[in-house]
Amino acid sequence: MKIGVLKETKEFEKRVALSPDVVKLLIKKEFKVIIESGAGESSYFLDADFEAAGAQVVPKKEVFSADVFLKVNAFTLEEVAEMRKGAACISFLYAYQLPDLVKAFKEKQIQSFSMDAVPRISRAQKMDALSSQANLAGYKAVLLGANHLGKIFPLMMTASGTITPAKVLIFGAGVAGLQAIATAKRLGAIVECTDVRPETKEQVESLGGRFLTVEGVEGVKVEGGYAKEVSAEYLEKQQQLIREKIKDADLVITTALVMGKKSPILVTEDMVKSMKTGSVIVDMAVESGGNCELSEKNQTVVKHGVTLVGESNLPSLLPVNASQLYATNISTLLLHLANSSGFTYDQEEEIAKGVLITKDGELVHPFTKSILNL
Amino acid sequence: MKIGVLKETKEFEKRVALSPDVVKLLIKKEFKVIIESGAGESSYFLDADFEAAGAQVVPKKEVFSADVFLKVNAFTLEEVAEMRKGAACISFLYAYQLPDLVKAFKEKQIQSFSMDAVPRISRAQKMDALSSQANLAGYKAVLLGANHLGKIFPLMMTASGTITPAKVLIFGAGVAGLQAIATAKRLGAIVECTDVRPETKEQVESLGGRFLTVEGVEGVKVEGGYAKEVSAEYLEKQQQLIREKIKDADLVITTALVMGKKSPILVTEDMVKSMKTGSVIVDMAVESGGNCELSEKNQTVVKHGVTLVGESNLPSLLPVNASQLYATNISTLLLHLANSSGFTYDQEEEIAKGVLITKDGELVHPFTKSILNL
Amino acid sequence: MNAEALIILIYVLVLASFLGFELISKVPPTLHTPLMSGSNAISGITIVGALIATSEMGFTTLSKWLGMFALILATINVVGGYAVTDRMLKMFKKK
Amino acid sequence: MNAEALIILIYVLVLASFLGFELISKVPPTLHTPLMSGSNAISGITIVGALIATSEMGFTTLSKWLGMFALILATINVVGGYAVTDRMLKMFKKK
Amino acid sequence: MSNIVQIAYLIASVLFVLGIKFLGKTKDARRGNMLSAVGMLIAIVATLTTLEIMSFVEMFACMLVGGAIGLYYAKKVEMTQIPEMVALFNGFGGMASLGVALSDHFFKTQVQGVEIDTVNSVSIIASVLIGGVTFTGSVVAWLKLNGKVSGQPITFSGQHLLNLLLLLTFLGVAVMTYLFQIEPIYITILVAIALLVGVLIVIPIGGADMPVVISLLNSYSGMAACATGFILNNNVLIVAGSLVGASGIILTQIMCKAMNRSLMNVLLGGFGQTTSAGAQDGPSIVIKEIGVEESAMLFDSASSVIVVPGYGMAVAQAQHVMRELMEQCEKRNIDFRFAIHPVAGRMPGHMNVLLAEANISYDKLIEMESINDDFANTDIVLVVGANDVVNPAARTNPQSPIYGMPILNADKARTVIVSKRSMGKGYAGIENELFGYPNCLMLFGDAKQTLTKVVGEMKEMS
Amino acid sequence: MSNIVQIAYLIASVLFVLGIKFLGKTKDARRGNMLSAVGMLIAIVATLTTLEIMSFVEMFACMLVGGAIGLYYAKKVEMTQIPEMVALFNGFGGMASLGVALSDHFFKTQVQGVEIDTVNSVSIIASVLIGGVTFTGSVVAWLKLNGKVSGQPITFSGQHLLNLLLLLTFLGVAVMTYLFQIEPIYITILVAIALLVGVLIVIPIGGADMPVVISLLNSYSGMAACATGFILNNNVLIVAGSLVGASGIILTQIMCKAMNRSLMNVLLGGFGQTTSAGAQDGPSIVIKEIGVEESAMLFDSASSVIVVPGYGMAVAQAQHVMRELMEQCEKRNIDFRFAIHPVAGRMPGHMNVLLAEANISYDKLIEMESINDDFANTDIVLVVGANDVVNPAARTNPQSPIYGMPILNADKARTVIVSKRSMGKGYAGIENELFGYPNCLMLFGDAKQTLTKVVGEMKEMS
Ligand SMILES: NC(=O)c1ccc[n+]([C@@H]2O[C@H](COP(=O)([O-])OP(=O)(O)OC[C@H]3O[C@@H](n4cnc5c(N)ncnc54)[C@H](OP(=O)(O)O)[C@@H]3O)[C@@H](O)[C@H]2O)c1
Ligand SMILES: NC(=O)c1ccc[n+]([C@@H]2O[C@H](COP(=O)([O-])OP(=O)(O)OC[C@H]3O[C@@H](n4cnc5c(N)ncnc54)[C@H](OP(=O)(O)O)[C@@H]3O)[C@@H](O)[C@H]2O)c1
Ligand SMILES: NC(=O)c1ccc[n+]([C@@H]2O[C@H](COP(=O)([O-])OP(=O)(O)OC[C@H]3O[C@@H](n4cnc5c(N)ncnc54)[C@H](O)[C@@H]3O)[C@@H](O)[C@H]2O)c1
Ligand SMILES: NC(=O)c1ccc[n+]([C@@H]2O[C@H](COP(=O)([O-])OP(=O)(O)OC[C@H]3O[C@@H](n4cnc5c(N)ncnc54)[C@H](O)[C@@H]3O)[C@@H](O)[C@H]2O)c1
Repeated sequence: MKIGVLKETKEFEKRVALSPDVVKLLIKKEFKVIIESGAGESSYFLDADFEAAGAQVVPKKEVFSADVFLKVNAFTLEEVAEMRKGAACISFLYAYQLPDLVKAFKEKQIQSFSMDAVPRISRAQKMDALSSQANLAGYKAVLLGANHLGKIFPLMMTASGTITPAKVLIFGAGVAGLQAIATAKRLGAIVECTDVRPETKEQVESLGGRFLTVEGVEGVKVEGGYAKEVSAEYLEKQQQLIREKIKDADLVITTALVMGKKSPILVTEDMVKSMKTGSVIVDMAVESGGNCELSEKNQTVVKHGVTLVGESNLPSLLPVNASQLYATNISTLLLHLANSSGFTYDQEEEIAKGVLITKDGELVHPFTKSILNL
Repeated sequence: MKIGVLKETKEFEKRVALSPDVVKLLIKKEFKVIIESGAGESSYFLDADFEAAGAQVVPKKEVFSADVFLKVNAFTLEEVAEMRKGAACISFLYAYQLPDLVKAFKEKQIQSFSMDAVPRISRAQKMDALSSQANLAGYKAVLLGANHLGKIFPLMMTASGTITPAKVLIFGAGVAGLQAIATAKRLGAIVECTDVRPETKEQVESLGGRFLTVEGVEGVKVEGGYAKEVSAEYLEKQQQLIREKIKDADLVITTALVMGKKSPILVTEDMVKSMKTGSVIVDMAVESGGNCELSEKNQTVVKHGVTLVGESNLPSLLPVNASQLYATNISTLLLHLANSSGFTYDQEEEIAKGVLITKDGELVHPFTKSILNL
Repeated sequence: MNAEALIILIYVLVLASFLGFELISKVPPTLHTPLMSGSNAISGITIVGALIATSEMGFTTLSKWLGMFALILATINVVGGYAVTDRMLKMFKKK
Repeated sequence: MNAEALIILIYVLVLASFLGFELISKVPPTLHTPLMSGSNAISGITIVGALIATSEMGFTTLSKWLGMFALILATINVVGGYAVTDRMLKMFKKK
Repeated sequence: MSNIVQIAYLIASVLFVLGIKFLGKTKDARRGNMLSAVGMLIAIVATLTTLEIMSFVEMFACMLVGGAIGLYYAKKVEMTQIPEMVALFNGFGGMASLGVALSDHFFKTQVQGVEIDTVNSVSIIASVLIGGVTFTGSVVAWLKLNGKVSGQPITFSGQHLLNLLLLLTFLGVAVMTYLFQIEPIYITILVAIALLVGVLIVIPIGGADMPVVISLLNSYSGMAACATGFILNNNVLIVAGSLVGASGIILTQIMCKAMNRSLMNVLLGGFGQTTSAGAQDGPSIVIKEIGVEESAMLFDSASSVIVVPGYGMAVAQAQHVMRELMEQCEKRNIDFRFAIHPVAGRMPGHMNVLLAEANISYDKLIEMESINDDFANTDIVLVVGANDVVNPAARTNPQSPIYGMPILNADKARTVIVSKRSMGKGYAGIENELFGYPNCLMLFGDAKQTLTKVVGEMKEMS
Repeated sequence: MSNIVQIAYLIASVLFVLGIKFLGKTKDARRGNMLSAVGMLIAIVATLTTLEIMSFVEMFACMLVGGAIGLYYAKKVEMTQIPEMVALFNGFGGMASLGVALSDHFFKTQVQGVEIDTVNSVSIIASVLIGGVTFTGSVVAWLKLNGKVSGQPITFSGQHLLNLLLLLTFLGVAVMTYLFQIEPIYITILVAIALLVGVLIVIPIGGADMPVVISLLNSYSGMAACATGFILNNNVLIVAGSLVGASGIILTQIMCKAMNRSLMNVLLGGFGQTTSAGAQDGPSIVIKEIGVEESAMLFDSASSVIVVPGYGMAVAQAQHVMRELMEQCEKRNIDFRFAIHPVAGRMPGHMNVLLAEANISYDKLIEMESINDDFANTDIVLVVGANDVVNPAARTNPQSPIYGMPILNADKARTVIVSKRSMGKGYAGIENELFGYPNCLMLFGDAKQTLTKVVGEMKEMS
């Protein structure tokens, strides 16, 4: 089986789907790997490194001879056009947002698998790129925020006076939120966090953060570890809590996502206005609409004296680690689905079933189907 | 006594000489304070804040009616031109580098005091702006470096693989260096540090850093806590050590200064070449020539695959804290030298003697004199 | 036994008991068994009583046999007790 | 005094001394003075001796006077000792 | 008795005092045992000189026989059987006291025909009671420990009532014994009751509690010796006996505390020594609990330790205690490492963050793949608030939601100590059969609190 | 003597034992004193019942006078003068023993005209010697302490020789006393020598060592009481006397250790009373040491603690231990805070970084300005590797390089415990006179190691 790795084409994307280490591993398993020249450059993986690992580094055109294509971001229509019929594709697809791509896959009878659809079960953890990337994003969000802040994080009692610790307010204690708590805490900030899922309280506290509980309401439906629906009453009480806390915050990091939906607005313009001048909001949900009304995707803007960081691709700012981890995730999935002589998966097996989007010209993924109506 | 605070004019400078808190304190001591409108803006101190504290906020022109002028950076010739004869000036002057300014002071018979000349004795610690700013700079250098690095600092063992901790190499364990060690360590990096002063070993270790000792040589003259002269043999051995260590470093922070001299070159072009692609050097000595041959003042450049951060004014990137601390420093010095009815200092007293640069048309500061030959 | 002699014996008893309490205040768990065994050997001091019994009362059959029986048991207790304690403690040394 | 009585008194002495050693093992410095003072009061137990002396020997002038002298001193020691110790210890409590 | 003998007794008493004192100190324990043995020798020799040796031959024969038996068993017994050996020896000591008391009684009543005074009489009766109870109690303890009798508590209804009745009867008969000294029947009944009581009070106690019982019986045998001292008006018996009696009680209490039980609780017995897992579904697992002290002793004697931290460590914020444990172990040259499971905790790198905070150097943290083969050669694995990541179901049970997840082979270690609060489940919400493995010991309680205690114990030991 | 009296004596003895035991524990000390006072009362009342009260009036008069004097001075004395008061009382105790011994001697030899046996004779002579030495020794100590005699050691050449000669003479005359009991001159000489020796052995000892001397003399007065017990064949005197004698010796040793002196060193005297701080320049400082256990006990009984961390804490990496100490203190409801000096350590915020690493919450860290007034109401200040930041020279000595630097008012606290390795200087390179303050105790050793031990002790206590 010949694996083809394409260079990412998305703006600002610095990651690459495989790392030299992982290439070595795949070669050992008797796969062939061809990589577009310069694909790893912005992750500081040189072509030479890949070659040393056993891959062939080739111009873009030649990559299309592969049987299975690996990428970080979704494939472009142009790329699909170059592939041979019946090839396979693996990457983050978020297929439910890309009807054209799905159509192209169907037409070309391409078997496509989506990294964002890996089920979050124990044995799939090694393939869970959402987690691995969110984790890095959580770290990076804090660093970005800290860098935009006119103050330092830790308490410092010095001869020239005492610097009070920065207050960091985090929304959402998922993978990214927890890592953000840990990182902000390490740097010495006072960290508070709120989440709709009540079990996150213990998790937040286990990292030294303070959990803000929305008092006196239940009304959150949690399904498979994801927040699915939140009652209106809850949202109102939550708003109240945020309104109160956000006034003192120096750095706000929002990570609240609801799978497959626009992310909830947690920070309104009013709230931004109430914040201290010079404070910073990092909106990690900006890709899916943002948790803050004012944040702008891929831009850092100052509004009402507050710096709003709308970086939509945080993991890409840590390309070395992000690519390393992603490579492990995607290769583990590939090895789960195939061996060197071809795909071997059982379509009813949970993981395969979860990730398979199109096959033999059909859209087979139920969730994607339900949204795209294709 | 009327205190005038001018808005900083230097490029990228975000600090201001007084903070509202300190203004309040001075007002209580019966000083008058007039502040140039917008002076605190980039430190997020609003004119309204200053007014609330009791200062008069006025256009630049009117500030010149003051008796004593406070600034962060050295006064410009234009500013001096506007002052009345016999006025007083306090700021970082580095007077030995500014013969023209000194001349202007002499002509206008201005009493000038330099913050960088505060003697480093115990009771002057509250006036020690070098320390307070270096401290912030040390923190910021790490954050900047971490932000430019394509990896995260801490060790992380995850389902998608283990991320090895970043290696941070720090040159010089002065105030800035130590804070850099502390910050990098907090974030989870492995930190190594080297300094010419042997007593810093214990200090580095007290912060969890590893000290790199240049073996088998003595040859460092330390005077009053400052490294004064380093023997050639020492430098050579040190170079050898650095050459060996720098290959593995992800982030290098250089802080080595020698008072009144160009800072020593510790990282040569060769060494930069030997570093890993994607690694970062933050040269904190760039203002006084740089510790790295390739770093460029006020610029971030990539050379030989290494990102070189040449930010010359790191404290200014933390304007809130930097201004707060500086305001404490400068006001403490002012209160040491004067009360609300005028200057009262004894010219032979150690601190006064240390900071006084010009008085009654004379350059009285011995060190400055020795360099400028005026 | 006259009362005065008794009282002074009680003094001895009381003081020795206090001493027993004070001597053992903190014992690391590893020493619990050896201490138990060692003090068990000491309680074999009954051997002195047994000796006296076999000797002084050595005339009647029953008393004598009882005394001898007691003497054998007490000797086992004493000799075995000290020996086994020593064995245990020797082991600790090794580590 | 016959030897047997002496020996049993020595038992008492030895056991009490051991006990004295064991009782005081670790004392915080703040308690050094109170402890000294308190045990000093206890050593005023000579008062019992003095009582016996004044009473039993109360016939000769010299013995009697000596006894009375001893009694006064011993009483000072006892009463003063306990009172001052208590005063000291009360101070500690206040905190 | 001659003065020299008395002085010898005094010296012996002092040696016993020193002996017990030193026995409580790790460094001096052996010397302490020697000292007290020397004391014993002095006491014996001194006694021999006083005797009008009528029955020299019998006496030496008895001592030879007794000494040989004692020495033989002391040398032969296996280390693991020492507690039962001690129990047996102790029983003999009690029986000897009983024998001496009886002998004295018969001698005075039957041979000399003298009236036994109250003190003597009380002493004899006390010696019979305590000696008798010590003997049969010790024998039962011995039988339970070496498995000749089931280690299970043997209980029946009315047990405590029966004991009470027996004691009352004893008191009644005791009075009779005093009043009708010449009648041997009464004292014989006393002996019988004492022996019976000894059996009855030990059978309801479970095998795991036996050490405490033996310690208590040891204290009793001291008291019996003391009573014998009163019979014979012998100081050394009184001193040695009361020393052992008092120190034995204290030791018993220390041991009870170490087992986290009250003495009452042990004596009333019948509570069983196994706690069954509070599992509502699935087959319930039989687990073994371990206490703080025993854990400390296990660590103390280990040569390699691996810690498996999990989410519970984070919840308990026990990371700092782990560093202390590490320091204690490293002081003992114990190889000490952390095995970090990639998904331990609730976020990637959760354990790393916490252990870094506790200043545990990175090279102590070993990845799963690198350490998984080392478990088999490890003395102790301490699982701190981890559950799913050491659940063998992931290897063996295809039905399990975690099947296929790689896990840490903690179960392969010689001993596994699991610190968690209860039998509560982990993230995956499933039972963990590891907890029921024969090499697994549960250390229940909040991880921070219990492990702080373990570390405290270890500090004391050194 | 009636049995009831004997039993009363036994009870009194037990109460003395308990009294001394409790006096050594911070919490129970007062109760201990009460217990022993009750014991004393019982002993006195019991004694009174046995007496054929011929001289009822005199006896009560004496007790009234003595009691009144004792009570008066005990109430009146200022707290600072208590040690000298104790010395005086102690001397009286010794004199009383001497008086009883003399009285007995005269009674037997002059009135009854009986032969005094060896034991009695030895007892009387011992009582005279020890009682006499105690008396004059205590009086000299008292004079030295209240300044009536110079606190300086008074030495002359041949001092030790003279003492030796006197003791030999004493022995000689003692033999004469025994042989020629009827001659009062010998015993009178003995008294004179004993009194003289008491003076001679105390004058060469400096004022600062007086507490140790008093403690030793206290032990002596116990022994004198014990000797008196042998004279009168009285158990309670023997028990109480030997308890005080033995515990006094131990206490003396503890005090010597706390002063870092050997007892010999103190007794041979003439070395000057100051341990000189290893200072080459400047006046040397007299310091008091404290051990790990005593520190733990101090913490245990405190109600407020402030920790002043300094560079030494960083060097020792003792921050984690500080958290443990905090936990231990907070468990005891002790108010526990850290006072952070702005320039503690070697970089701004040095302490903050470390304490944050140890997970000590920010609200426990108090700035200098906010906490400086609280020191005066604080039981214990623990200075951990700080030096310059608590050096009072900054307030008082304009010549000092740190003059004018604001410092933490650690010296104002009731007790200051300083944890550092030695008398080493800090950054500024100057002596710290705080270490010599009367409320300051030095806990020498690496901060992490010693404080770990302190915390260990505290854990055991709870
Ligand atoms: N790392 C990640 O990124 C991530 C993310 C999401 C989910 N997960 C999942 O989380 C699980 C992690 O496994 P794990 O072994 O670390 O944890 P776990 O299986 O969740 O078990 C944690 C155990 O800690 C015990 N515990 C809780 N509080 C405690 C306390 N104060 N003291 C002592 N014990 C305490 C609990 O038992 P008691 O209640 O009896 O005390 C519980 O059984 C895996 O199933 C993994 O898939 C991981
Ligand atoms: N904070 C800043 O920014 C800064 C910067 C430069 C200078 N300074 C100066 O540094 C000083 C700071 O005062 P400080 O009180 O924190 O420290 P310090 O005065 O330097 O005293 C530190 C003390 O710690 C003890 N020590 C060292 N290692 C130890 C160990 N392992 N265990 C226990 N004790 C240990 C040393 O005594 P032993 O040797 O006897 O153990 C020493 O006396 C001030 O003079 C300040 O002006 C501060
Ligand atoms: N077992 C596994 O293999 C595994 C692996 C990784 C993650 N997970 C679990 O998956 C779940 C989701 O993790 P994720 O990081 O992908 O989550 P996510 O990115 O989907 O959401 C981030 C967080 O935002 C929260 N959120 C949603 N709406 C909110 C609102 N209105 N206000 C406040 N907070 C809101 C969510 O509860 C979630 O915690 C977690 O439970 C995590 O533990 C499981
Ligand atoms: N007592 C006080 O009040 C006080 C206050 C602040 C600082 N200080 C002391 O002042 C001193 C200087 O501090 P600073 O931060 O201003 O120093 P700095 O900025 O002048 O120099 C930074 C560091 O670089 C080191 N260095 C110089 N040449 C080097 C070379 N060739 N290689 C490696 N390292 C080299 C120096 O030794 C110094 O540690 C320190 O000793 C500090 O503790 C004292």
